[in-house]
Amino acid sequence: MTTLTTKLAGPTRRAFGAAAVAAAMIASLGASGAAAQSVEHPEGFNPDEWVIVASVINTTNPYMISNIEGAEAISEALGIPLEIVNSNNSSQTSISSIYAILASGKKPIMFVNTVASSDAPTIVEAVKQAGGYVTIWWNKPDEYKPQNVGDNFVAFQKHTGVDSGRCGAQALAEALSGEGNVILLPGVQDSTTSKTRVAGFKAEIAENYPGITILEERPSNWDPQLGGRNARDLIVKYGDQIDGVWSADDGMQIGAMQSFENAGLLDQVKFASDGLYPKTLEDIISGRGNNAIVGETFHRGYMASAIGLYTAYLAASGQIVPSELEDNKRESFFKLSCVTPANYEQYLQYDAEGAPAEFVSRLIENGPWDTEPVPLVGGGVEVLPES
Amino acid sequence: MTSVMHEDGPRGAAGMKRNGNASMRRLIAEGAKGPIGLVAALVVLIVVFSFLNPRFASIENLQNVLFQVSVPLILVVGATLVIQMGSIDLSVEGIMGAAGMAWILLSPNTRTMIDLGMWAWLIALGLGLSLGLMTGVIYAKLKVPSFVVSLGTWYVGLGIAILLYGNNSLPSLTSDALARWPTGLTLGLPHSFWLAAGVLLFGLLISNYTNLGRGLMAIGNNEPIARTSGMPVNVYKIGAFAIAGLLGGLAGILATMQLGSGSTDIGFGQLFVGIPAAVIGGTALGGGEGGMTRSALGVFLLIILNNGLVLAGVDPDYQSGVFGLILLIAIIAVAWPERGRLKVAK
Amino acid sequence: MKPDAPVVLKLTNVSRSFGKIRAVRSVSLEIRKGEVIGLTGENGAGKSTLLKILAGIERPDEGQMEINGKVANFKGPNDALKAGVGVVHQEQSLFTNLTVAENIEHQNINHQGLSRFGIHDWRRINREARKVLEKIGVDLDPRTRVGDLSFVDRQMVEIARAVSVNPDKSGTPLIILDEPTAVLEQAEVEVLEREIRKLREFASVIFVSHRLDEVLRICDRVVVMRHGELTSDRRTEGVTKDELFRAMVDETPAVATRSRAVPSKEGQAAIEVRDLTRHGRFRNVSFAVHPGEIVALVGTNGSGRGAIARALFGAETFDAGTIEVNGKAVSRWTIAKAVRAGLAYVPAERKVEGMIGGYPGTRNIALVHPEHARTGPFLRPRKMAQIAQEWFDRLGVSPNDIHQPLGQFSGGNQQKVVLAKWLNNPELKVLILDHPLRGLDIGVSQAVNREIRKACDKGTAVVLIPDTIEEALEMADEILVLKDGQVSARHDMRSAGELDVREIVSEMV
Amino acid sequence: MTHRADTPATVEALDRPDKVAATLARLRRMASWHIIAPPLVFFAILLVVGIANPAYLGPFGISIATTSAAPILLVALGQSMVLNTGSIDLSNAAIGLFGAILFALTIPEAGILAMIAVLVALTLIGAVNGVILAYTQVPSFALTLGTLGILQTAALVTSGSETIYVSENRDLVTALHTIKTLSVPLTFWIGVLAAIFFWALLRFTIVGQNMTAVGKNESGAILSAVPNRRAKIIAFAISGFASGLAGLAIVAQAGSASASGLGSNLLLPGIAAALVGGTSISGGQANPINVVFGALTVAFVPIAAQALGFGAQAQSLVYGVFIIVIVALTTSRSRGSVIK
Repeated sequence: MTTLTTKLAGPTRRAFGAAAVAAAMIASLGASGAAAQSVEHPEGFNPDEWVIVASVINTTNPYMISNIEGAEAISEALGIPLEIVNSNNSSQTSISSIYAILASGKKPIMFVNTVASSDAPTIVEAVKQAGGYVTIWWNKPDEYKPQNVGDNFVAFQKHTGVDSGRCGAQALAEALSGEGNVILLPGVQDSTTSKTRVAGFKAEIAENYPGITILEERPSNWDPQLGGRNARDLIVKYGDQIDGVWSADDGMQIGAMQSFENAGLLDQVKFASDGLYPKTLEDIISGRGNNAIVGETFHRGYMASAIGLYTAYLAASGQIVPSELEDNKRESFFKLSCVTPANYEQYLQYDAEGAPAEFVSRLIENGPWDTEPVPLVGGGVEVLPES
Repeated sequence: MTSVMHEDGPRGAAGMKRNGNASMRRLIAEGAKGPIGLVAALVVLIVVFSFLNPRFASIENLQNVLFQVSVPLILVVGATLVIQMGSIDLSVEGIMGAAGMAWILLSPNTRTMIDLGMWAWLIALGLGLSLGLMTGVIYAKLKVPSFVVSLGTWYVGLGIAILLYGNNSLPSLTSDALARWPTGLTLGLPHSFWLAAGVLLFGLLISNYTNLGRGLMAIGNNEPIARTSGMPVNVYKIGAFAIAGLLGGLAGILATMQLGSGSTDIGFGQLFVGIPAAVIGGTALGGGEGGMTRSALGVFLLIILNNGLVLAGVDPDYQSGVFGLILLIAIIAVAWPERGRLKVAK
Repeated sequence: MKPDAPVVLKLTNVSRSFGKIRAVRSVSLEIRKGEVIGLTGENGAGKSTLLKILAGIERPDEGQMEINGKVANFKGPNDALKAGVGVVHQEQSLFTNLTVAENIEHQNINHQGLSRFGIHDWRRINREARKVLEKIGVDLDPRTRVGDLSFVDRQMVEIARAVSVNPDKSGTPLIILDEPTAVLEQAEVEVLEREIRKLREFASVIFVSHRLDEVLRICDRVVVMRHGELTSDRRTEGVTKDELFRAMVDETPAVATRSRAVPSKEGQAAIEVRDLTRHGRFRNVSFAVHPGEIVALVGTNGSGRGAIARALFGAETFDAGTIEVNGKAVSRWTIAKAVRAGLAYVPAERKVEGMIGGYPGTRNIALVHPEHARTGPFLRPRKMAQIAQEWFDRLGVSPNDIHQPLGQFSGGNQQKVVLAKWLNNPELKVLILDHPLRGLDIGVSQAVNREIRKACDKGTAVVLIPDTIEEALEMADEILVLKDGQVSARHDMRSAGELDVREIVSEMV
Repeated sequence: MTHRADTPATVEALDRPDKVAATLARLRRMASWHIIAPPLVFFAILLVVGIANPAYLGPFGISIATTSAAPILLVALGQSMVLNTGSIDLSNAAIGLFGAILFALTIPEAGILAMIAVLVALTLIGAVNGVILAYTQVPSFALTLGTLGILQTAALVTSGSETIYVSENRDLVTALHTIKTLSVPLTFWIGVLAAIFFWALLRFTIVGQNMTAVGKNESGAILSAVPNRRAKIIAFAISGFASGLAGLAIVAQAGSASASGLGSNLLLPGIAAALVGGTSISGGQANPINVVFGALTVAFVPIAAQALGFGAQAQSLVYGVFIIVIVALTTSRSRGSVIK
């Protein structure tokens, strides 16, 4: 990290100065969030030429909604107008809409939560042509590297799925005190995110918890209902053999928990998943089903979009030169924390009113790569552990 | 054939007395007698799956299957009415989304403090109904192919659901009574299924006992004649879509209850259960054929197929493939006897 | 019928125009209770429009219509029904997937207490239907699906439905039968005539037909239309076919004579069948047709003629026996092979099976034998048009527009094109005709028969399933009478002396 | 099906030989609304958007409209050929996606050769659909739904549930997307060529005439010795081939392919495009040229919604309304016809 600061020192000192002021200002305003622009742009950067674009997969998934909040906060802080792209779960729509925005003639500072890995190249090419800067989150083909594409593809960023899987595995295994049978509900079969999480989970179990048996895995396409339906079928299939359920995201877990509750088994089964949705948080707090939820991972959509957009902004305003960054900052992994009923309180603050704005101000203060609770922890192409 | 009919009992007064129920019986029989192949396929599946995994034949699984069957069963009633008149309704997923979302936001939930109780139902159902009406009117009055109108309604419904959802947090039921109702058992069968069974009965009555139902069959059989013989064709058409919309709304509510929380794509994938079920059941997309009983059988075939594949532990990667393959075999088995040189296959 | 019987229908100067064409020109007509009126005229003379006006499907531009003394201006078919006008349409208009009772009653269901709040009272519906069926003396179970009925039975249901209309108690129902006999067999026509006489007792009847002798037999009065006008309206006593015919068309009828070189039975048969059998349809049918010969298959609807025709053409399979074409026994017989061997088939169901309604004459004609207008896989539009034009001119198809979708032509002209489609083949060996004259007026019928004879003279063998026995007598060299799928009699017209209809009918039933 | 019940108007009117009227009728037929509507509608929308943002009227607008329309167009063309025979192909998008994966897998090694081989294979898959339909006479809706499932599995398995990234010969495929003539990518031009080809096929060849005949009235066609089975098989084969081209367009655009990636939901847009392009849902009427505009319209709607500044959440709603309105404008309604 030291290298990081020194490296940053040059180009971004001015920004830090400004950020300091901003921080002070926010402090005075309280955590209610910054209403006005809080950053002064380096000369040569005319905000009127730019537009901030956040492309999300849909507008109803809590994570996506959080993505949007982050983008709104950034756009306020930078005083640059925001355009939201709703992909409606379709790569084609996503790409078309992005084209449409590029048509406005303004240069985009863009964050894209890709529907599928294969969208990344197309979108990046388009942005490149429009002279904008883009950060891609979560999905891209491994072989398609920012370093080879150029400065317009500022970075690819994600929280590693393997860690997420390991979090879930530990929590679940510990809760079952190392003994028991679990079922897995992965997401869409060919989604990298899902595959890495599953790999992480299996690896952790294989390495440290020989007593845990994985009965079966049923991909549930991130769909709560399908999660619920598969859970029902598996309940019939294994009856009360099932001691634990791990889902690749909270959406499917919500469906699964409902099924177990309906089957009257909720009290005897432990759940772990990824994302700590508000609903999940409620369940943890209320201790639903004899504290059924034992493990979660913490990361927030607004943090992802804010980091992504801010990185893109720094590149756009010439405060960083992507090609000069080390690889970790072109293909970056950000920290992801394991949440358990024991330690969840410390994360409540990040869901408080105005939390996104507050995070953004700290982001602008510390730069994209070391803002708690999601500093940069590594990078490159995520390697699946052997299990 | 006529001779067969005569066997039903002596002509004259005696015969007359039983007419009413007799024709009812016959009409239901009409519907059921069709797909012997389908029933056979169903039996074969059940036998094979129970062999692969004994638990398949268990009471738990029966309840499980009936629970899963309920939503598509409700939908297929509407779908069948529409298909019988030769049209098609693609809008279910959208309508389910809109109605489901409206319902949960107006019922005790984690997001809105509103609880309209019964009114929540009425409003949600009304939403479904009006979407159906919209489809019907545009189709019947503006003469736009139902395929496209309902495709549009699909997105409209979805849009409404999304707007209702806003960018707020996921609403989930706070009333345990509601959340538990679908799985609650009466006479050993889940409430969801009783509801669906009721709807199916309603469908049977509509299509066998009412001007509307019979009119739809007539329209599907020969629309120009229906018009020249003074049937209110447009009214019936709109009626069919209205019912389909209403049931779509009901299905949306039930699905939301089953899930315990609201989701804009609560109807995800339902379209490709309902219509295939009707088609496999022998309700020709051309119209004028088929019946509720057959469509219901179709639904059971599809759901049991999916459930059986999971219980048999088929590799997820291959699930949709095996599903498709068995579906193929099933429909071919159904269609094989009716092959003929001059048969028109669409 | 008493002359002072009340007037049921009174038309005064009723007219209806479509664009420039005046389909019905100031028609005035009076029908009294219990009268049976024969309405005849060539296709396109305006009959169907007049009927549509009476049935409330079309509305007159001018003139006035009174029914049972009340001025009637129908807004739609329903009003006509309420007023007591029942129609049996030319093409059967039953819902084959509904029951007999429903078909008979569905027009009353809404205003007869047959259904309350839109809910059927099956018992009453069936009872009402049964009443009607008994009224016209037909023995059918109202609960039968119409799709399962024979053709005649369906026609009876049609009539029953027309009869079931209920004029506001006092009035007399007006029953319109539009070409009811076109699709019926000799024996069945007689049944129908009985029906009509029964109807007379409580209704007035308008009986539309091209078959003048029927009209003369059945009706009290006969009305002739030409170019939308009434050209003759007189009592049937003492009227001759020729008089009516003159009122219908401007030319006098060409007397139909078999003016062709009588072909010999010697030499290679164009098509020969031995012991042809299809279980449940026909058994051990054997006959041979030589080039230039016309063999007629007569029999009732159930007699299996149609099935035999289709088997010859490869459209239906057969279980036993052989078909020889030009001396070669066929195997795995299909339509494609049949056509390649020079067979042609004009089906009875013209609109559904005979043609592609959405296609213009050009394409319909090019459909079977594109080889006459192709280069490789490509069609040659000019050549197609030329061929079509030749046929349109030769057969006098009107309108003479080869690009007009065939569905928009009148039945007669459609049939001409269907015929042309098959005749457009120099290699034509065998021509199979299933009711070629169904629903055609005299003018077209003669044109069609002329073409059939021409084909024979060119050495085509013809298998003919005629509408009437007269037709058979007029055209055929040999007549096979079929009964329950078996040949019950053969008449070689070349040797046989005088042969009359009654004899053949007796062999049929 | 829009089968006309002869109205006395036509029947009796035309019983009088009236050359002039006939010629007029023919002219009216040629310039009938449903022929000219599809292009009109597209340009109308383009104009509206153009007023809001002139950039769209320039090459840029054309470029993005055509780019996003290309895969939809190719799928829609195949679909319209199948619809024309009175059937429907629900599996075509899946064929396309499966194709995309095969392309992505094979092109690095075999290049052009792979393209050809895969296209052939996909055409065969389509043909298999047709064969099953023709010889078992099951309803195509259910049949292709079955094959849809099978193809999804095929896609998952062949891709090993991975995103297949084309690294070797990358330019070879992406060129189809990046090379633009008149700011229209090659993939779209391929679509246009295919459209013209299919149009000619239907209009000037015996096969085409037979396919349409089957769609208009199958019984009539059968009894006119039209090889109805062959017609259907060819139609489905074409659908397979066109879907293959769509798969190629997908790979060209994305430079990679995955079972749930780009192209995974082309089915409904494809059908919509075919219908907006004036194809009759129940057979016997198709104009591939107009399908081009149908595809452009369908692809352009979301862009238009975005460009006209509808909120992200309103888009589904807008899309739905657009579809209904557009088709309401483009469908042909003839007197006495039956719309299903």
